Amino acid sequence: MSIAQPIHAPADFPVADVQCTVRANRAVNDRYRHLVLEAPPPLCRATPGQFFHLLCPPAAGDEPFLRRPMSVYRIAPEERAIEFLYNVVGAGTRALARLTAGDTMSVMGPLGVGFTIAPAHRHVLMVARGVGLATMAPVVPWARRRGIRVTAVLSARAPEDLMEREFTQREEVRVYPVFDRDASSDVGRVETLLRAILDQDRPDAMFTCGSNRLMTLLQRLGLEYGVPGEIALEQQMACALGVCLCCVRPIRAGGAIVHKRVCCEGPVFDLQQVAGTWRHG
Amino acid sequence: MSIAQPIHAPADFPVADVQCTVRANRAVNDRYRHLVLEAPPPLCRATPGQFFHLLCPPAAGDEPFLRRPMSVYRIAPEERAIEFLYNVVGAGTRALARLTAGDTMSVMGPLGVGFTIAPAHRHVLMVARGVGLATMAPVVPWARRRGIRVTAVLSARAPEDLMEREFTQREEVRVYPVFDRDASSDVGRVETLLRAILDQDRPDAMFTCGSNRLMTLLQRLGLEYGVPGEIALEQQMACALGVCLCCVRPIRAGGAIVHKRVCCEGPVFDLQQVAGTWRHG
Amino acid sequence: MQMVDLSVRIGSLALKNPVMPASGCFSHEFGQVFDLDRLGALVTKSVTPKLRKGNAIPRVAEVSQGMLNSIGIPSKGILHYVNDVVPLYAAYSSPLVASVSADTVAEFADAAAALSVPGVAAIEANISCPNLEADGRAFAMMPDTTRAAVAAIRRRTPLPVWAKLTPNTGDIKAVALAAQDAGADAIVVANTILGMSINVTTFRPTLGNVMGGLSGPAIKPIALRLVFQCAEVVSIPIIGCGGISTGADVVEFMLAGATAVQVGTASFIHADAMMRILEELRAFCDARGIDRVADLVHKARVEHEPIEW
Amino acid sequence: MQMVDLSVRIGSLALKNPVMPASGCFSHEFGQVFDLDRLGALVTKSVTPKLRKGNAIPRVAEVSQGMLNSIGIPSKGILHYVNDVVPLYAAYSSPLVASVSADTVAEFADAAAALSVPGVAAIEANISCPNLEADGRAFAMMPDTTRAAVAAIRRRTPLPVWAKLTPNTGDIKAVALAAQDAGADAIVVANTILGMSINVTTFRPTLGNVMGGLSGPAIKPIALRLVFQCAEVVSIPIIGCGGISTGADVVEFMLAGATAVQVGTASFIHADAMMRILEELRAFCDARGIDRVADLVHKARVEHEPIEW
Ligand SMILES: Cc1cc2nc3c(=O)[nH]c(=O)nc-3n(C[C@H](O)[C@H](O)[C@H](O)COP(=O)(O)OP(=O)(O)OC[C@H]3O[C@@H](n4cnc5c(N)ncnc54)[C@H](O)[C@@H]3O)c2cc1C
Ligand SMILES: Cc1cc2nc3c(=O)[nH]c(=O)nc-3n(C[C@H](O)[C@H](O)[C@H](O)COP(=O)(O)OP(=O)(O)OC[C@H]3O[C@@H](n4cnc5c(N)ncnc54)[C@H](O)[C@@H]3O)c2cc1C
Ligand SMILES: Cc1cc2nc3c(=O)[nH]c(=O)nc-3n(C[C@H](O)[C@H](O)[C@H](O)COP(=O)(O)O)c2cc1C
Ligand SMILES: Cc1cc2nc3c(=O)[nH]c(=O)nc-3n(C[C@H](O)[C@H](O)[C@H](O)COP(=O)(O)O)c2cc1C
Ligand code: FES
Ligand code: FES
Repeated sequence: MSIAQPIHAPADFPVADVQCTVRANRAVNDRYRHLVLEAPPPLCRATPGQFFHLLCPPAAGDEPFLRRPMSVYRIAPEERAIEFLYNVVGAGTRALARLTAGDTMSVMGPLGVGFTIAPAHRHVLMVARGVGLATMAPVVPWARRRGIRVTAVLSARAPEDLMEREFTQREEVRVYPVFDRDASSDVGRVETLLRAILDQDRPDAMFTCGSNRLMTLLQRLGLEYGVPGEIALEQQMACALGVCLCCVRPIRAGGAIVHKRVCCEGPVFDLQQVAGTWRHG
Repeated sequence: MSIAQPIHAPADFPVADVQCTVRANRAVNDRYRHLVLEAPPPLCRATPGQFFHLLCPPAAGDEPFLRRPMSVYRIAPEERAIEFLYNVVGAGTRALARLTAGDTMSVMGPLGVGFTIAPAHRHVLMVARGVGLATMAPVVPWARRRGIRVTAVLSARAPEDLMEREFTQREEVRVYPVFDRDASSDVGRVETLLRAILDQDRPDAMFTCGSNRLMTLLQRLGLEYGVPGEIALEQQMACALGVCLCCVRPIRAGGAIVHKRVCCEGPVFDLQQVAGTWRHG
Repeated sequence: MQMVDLSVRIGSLALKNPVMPASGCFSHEFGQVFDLDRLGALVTKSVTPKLRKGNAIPRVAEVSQGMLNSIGIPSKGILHYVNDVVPLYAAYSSPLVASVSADTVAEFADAAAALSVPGVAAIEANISCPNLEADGRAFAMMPDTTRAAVAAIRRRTPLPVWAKLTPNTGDIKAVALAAQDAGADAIVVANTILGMSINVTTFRPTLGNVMGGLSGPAIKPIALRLVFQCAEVVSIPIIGCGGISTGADVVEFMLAGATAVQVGTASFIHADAMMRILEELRAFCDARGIDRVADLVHKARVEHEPIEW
Repeated sequence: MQMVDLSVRIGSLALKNPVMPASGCFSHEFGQVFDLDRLGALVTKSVTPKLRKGNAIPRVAEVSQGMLNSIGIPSKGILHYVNDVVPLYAAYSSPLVASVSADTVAEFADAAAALSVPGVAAIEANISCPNLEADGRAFAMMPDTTRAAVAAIRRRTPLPVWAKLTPNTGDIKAVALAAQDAGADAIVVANTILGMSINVTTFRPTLGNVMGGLSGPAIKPIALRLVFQCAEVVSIPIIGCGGISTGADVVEFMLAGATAVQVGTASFIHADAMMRILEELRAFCDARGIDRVADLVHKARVEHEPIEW
């Protein structure tokens, strides 16, 4: 297995476009897969919440054209690896799913602005649904290694979709799983749960990703309890470098609502500044 | 390894479009590769000179759109196999070259009109250059199994390009190799050689493929010696079924020159009826 | 499970389903691969009154997700078509649509009259071809020449007339309206887009004819947009054409305003593409609980879900 | 080995090589990936005199070998451009080309005048945008509106003026000639092609703006044909644009008649695409023994090798 060579990653050019070798690519459950790429040091500089722009190699019937943005799920400089957790939904992720160990693919990054976690924090609360879990997962080891307590509310359709182990990565995390199947994921019940957490052990920061309903709820609770929060947003992208203006989302800034680019001014934004919800497809 | 299933190959529909599994795909020399496909009986009905229309699966950087016509190099019903010998020249053949055992690809055929060899023939002369050798090779076992003598003039740039073994396939063939490197492939010298063969052991038929110069020479000698001949032509194709009229070549018919479709009225034509030469690219 | 009703109507013509071949990309040879009776209609290669050899070779070149062709219109004339081609399709129940092309308005009209024989169910006027009376610009480049050609054909045939438009015009809506005004029963949107490629080794155009028509998935977004634009202005049925290769593509064109579709280049990738497309279309309707495929026509929801600002 | 001379001239402007970005597909952020000084020129996103927010989201959709975009032209105005954008490029030796767009002829002229400041080497007039005085049809759809816009700009700036044409016109040659007559120093051929796609799950257009511009390899054969047609009629330099993603593509466009090229969408696939393209172009010239890349311009051999009949 050869070490991927960066095409352009001298100190002057912080963004690398690297041909990476696949180490593993296996199913986590029915819908999600876990991709491990061999990555040289420039890619391992990624921080939690940042993402890479993946060029998914074409396969018969699936010939993605643009790159696909994907949050880094695990950053392991000591293993020269970056890892992803992805949901197979369309041409790009289907093509990705066909890769096997030894295959190579072009990876650009790290990109965007990640989560703001300060070593001074004592307790962070994370509320994730679906694939938002992958985006927030790297916060866990980062926080735990600094002795920060982590509480997580993980929402999924059913227990088999939860990926709790993928989220906690053997770190000590207080996890509250909630499910659609038993209605424990209803906004009302999640609100009760979050209030209990906020009342008992007020976090220094709240992070979320993956659900409009949970975002709205957290915005409200964050204001009420005076807890700052951040959210990772998604938007279709082309360049992922701030050039094309494809990836904007409405963000409150100085009283007005402006378009901000998810790729370089995000994907992580201040929770209270996100204006409006958005669904893909 | 699963047996490929024809999509449409009931008796009513003679042309099959089958998802075939690759059994082997290895380099023969620097330029040529040998592809072995698992093939159900309908595909093994192919006769020498017929071809298949291959849908080369896309690979990074090589995303062929149209199918690629490829003569069948070996037909082995007893092994449920069809085989190809191909020159890697562009996107399609490069994509083909990346296939490995177990991969699958869509194969349509058998197509076109093959060589006319009658069991009554006693001796056939074949003159091949380059990849023309692949097209004519299946004639060898067909003829030998019927006790027909085979003489072959094989022309190549150099001995390492000749693929004599691929051509004769362990059958008894009188082979005259000629090379560019020692100028033995010059038209003049090949003419002398052919005249010697024609004088000593007049063949019942002459077959050729792969060289305009050799075609012109054989047309002349064929007329002079009164030996009928056939030639396999190439032309860019789209449908390969006679529908689109893309693949025409000028052919003499009844005193006039008309456009005939290489895919269904050929690729094998009467040697004397081919009007004009043509080069690809 | 209730069977999905795939039938559609193009004016007076009832089709068993909305999938038919595009002219020049079909002939009875496909009968070697599938049952032609499963098609909504059978559209043949354009014929011309004059005998023509067609263009120089090479006639085809591959490009990204598409092909360029410069077949031209080799033709053995209208009489040959009536005598030798029409009977080939007599065995099939799917209606035969005769595509016709001509150099002048008068020739178009004469040809349409001559093609109005038993066995032919509709005339498709390929007015995307050069108009010799207008400097070689295709009839369908301009509303006035479109109107002239379609009106002349209309006067000379009792059969439904479909006008096949060119995407090369800058004014598709006006051209579509002109075709409708002149009495077309349907418009086919659209033909190939003029394109070119050059072999960088030989420095020569890849096509013998230098320029040629681009077709295949590459042009799909353009053809879809043209259908959508036409659907905004005409009331006659639109037959969508350009890059269609899946059942989802058919749905997309129908949502944009097409009542039926034609499939060209896709049949060169899979000879049975139209069969695959029909199966996918049926499966799509099944999965969505759509009883009649005709209910999809012009149902794109162009209002966006409100975005809170 | 003799170094290949990659330089080309666009009128009075000497470029170190023929490869530059396409407007809207470039900004200084690419400096994170490669050295911008290696580009032939630096072409920025169109600016407008009016402040604009740009179009509704989503603004991008993927199609076969291409993308649709409906960014619109979000703009902070000309003053912001002059004060805050021009200085960003002062550090680079490659000439800065300011792309400008406007709703009326008068606005175009005023904007061009305001953009004629030190640091700006040429004005690219994006006349492929809607003309509010002509029912929203783009200026470059018609020769007369093209002439009006380019002439007005020409009168108000001493800088070279490049007119960027639209492929949506049915009359590219007349439009190109009108731009030349009106005093354009070069034409850029061409902008995106109007296209559309619909999400078959939601039945909604994939773009917030319903229709958008198609770019990428899918449009290359069309853009190349337009360059070839323009080269038949104009004498000013042509800058080819549309689907270029390899060194061979640059050669193809130069053979067709382009003196330089712009690269847009390819930079979204590989941010350093223009660097790769330059290396491929150099390697091509080396391998073919071509000393000056400018020697390729308009050298397509349109006569075919005689075919014996
Ligand atoms: C910053 C960021 C981080 C992300 N991280 C993850 C992750 O860790 N795991 C994961 O499974 N998914 C993640 N996504 C979503 C992921 O990018 C999409 O699921 C993926 O692009 C879908 O591609 P497709 O071809 O399979 O689907 P298709 O629906 O066929 O894609 C069509 C087009 O839409 C775009 N698209 C579709 N869905 C999304 C989406 N949700 N966000 C942005 N673009 C989209 C695609 O990129 C493509 O251009 C992330 C998105 C963003 C913006
Ligand atoms: C009936 C027939 C039988 C053939 N048998 C063989 C064979 O046994 N072994 C072999 O190596 N080659 C054979 N060829 C040639 C083979 O089809 C081409 O080499 C191949 O299509 C090149 O594809 P590419 O994408 O690698 O090259 P590219 O040059 O990139 O192809 C571009 C386009 O041109 C077409 N094209 C290029 N060269 C040819 C050609 N010589 N003939 C027809 N179309 C061409 C391609 O199909 C494609 O559409 C045969 C051709 C025909 C018509
Ligand atoms: C090889 C070929 C030949 C064609 N011949 C004709 C023709 O004779 N008459 C016509 O109206 N259109 C002709 N067309 C255009 C097609 O009917 C169709 O409009 C076009 O190819 C776009 O559809 P597609 O992308 O599905 O191929 C031809 C297209 C191809 C590819
Ligand atoms: C995201 C995006 C934004 C664009 N913005 C502009 C613009 O502001 N002004 C302009 O003249 N062209 C604009 N274009 C068109 C490009 O400059 C170029 O003409 C077109 O994309 C075709 O080239 P390509 O296929 O290399 O992308 C834009 C294209 C894209 C994809
Ligand atoms: S994706 Fe291009 S600006 Fe964000
Ligand atoms: S390839 Fe279509 S007729 Fe021969």
